[in-house]
Amino acid sequence: MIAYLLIITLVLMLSIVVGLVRVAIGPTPSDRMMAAQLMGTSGIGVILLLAPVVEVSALIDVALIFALLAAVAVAAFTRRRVTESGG
Amino acid sequence: MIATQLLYVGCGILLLILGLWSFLVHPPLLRKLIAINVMGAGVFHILVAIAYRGIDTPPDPVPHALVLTGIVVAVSATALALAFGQRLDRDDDR
Amino acid sequence: MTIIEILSLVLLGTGAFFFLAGSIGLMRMPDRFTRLHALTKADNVGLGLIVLGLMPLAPDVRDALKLGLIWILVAVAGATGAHLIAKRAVRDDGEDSH
Amino acid sequence: MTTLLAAFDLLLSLTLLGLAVAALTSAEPRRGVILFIAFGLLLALVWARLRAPDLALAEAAIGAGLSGALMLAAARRARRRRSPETAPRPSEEQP
Repeated sequence: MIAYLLIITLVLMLSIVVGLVRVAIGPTPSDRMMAAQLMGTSGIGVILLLAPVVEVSALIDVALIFALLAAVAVAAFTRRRVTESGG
Repeated sequence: MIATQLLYVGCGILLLILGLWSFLVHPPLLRKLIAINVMGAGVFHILVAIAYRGIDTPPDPVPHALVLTGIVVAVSATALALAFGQRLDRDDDR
Repeated sequence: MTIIEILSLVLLGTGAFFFLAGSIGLMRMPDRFTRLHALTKADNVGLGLIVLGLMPLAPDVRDALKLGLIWILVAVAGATGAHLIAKRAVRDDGEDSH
Repeated sequence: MTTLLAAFDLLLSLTLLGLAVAALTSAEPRRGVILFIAFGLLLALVWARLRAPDLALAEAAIGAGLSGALMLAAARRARRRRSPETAPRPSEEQP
């Protein structure tokens, strides 16, 4: 069971690496934001899957903070751009 | 367990060296701040790796307390440095 | 291995497949909108299936409810973010214009 | 299982180091800050794996979130100051 969870975790880490490559090569800021969103979601998944592996159930709270932070981050990036393009 | 500790301590040392190099080489204030933060992350990384005691035993709490204090101090120092930088820019413009 | 565990294994595997498909799409799709399409599948369906698969393994009911809350938060944030990104890309304003 | 855990550790460390190099070598300020925020999130992941959920929480909330927001504001200010009378949207985003 634990080994299976670790395999799933490895797949999600692969998805984080893909997001990192997208953030690095761009080409547009939209792509960077999308890749950041994918990295955040995969990070939440990895933390949730690690909770039974290392037997720390408090990790679910950490994932909750990650989810809140992702929402705030996307809103902050987009708001900044709208005000900037307005003037 | 020893192998895991070695891996993460080595990673922390590499982060420390990378941050130091970037701090010495790149002149802009923001890049120096990012470099200092990466250096601090390397130190925290080493401390947390030392506190690790295997996947089924609770870790050592003392380094964790040190790192928790360190994170807060690092954020405060970053904010102070950014405020100083803003003040310097404004005085340059005048 | 009980029937619940097998069910959760299948759900976790399907979720990982959606993440894999989403990241391949993000890498290989030709333009922004198709990439956004691939990303939202990984975000909503992938994490939803993984949360569903982890729920039976949670130690008590409170943790299972927290897992559900996380998924709702991520779904709302993902939908809002995808909408904002797509709106910016449609208007083609700012630095997106190339 | 030990092998899988070791593979996970290795992948996590390599990604963290790659992200650090990318953040430290990017010349454009805002991209560097975004990469630094991602670096903080991955650092929180490492600490979650090393059984330190309190540190992961603090790092994600204030290490990546708060100082990232402060640095983003500073990067925006620096950009506006560098080109005040040219185009209102300087396109320096060429990779």
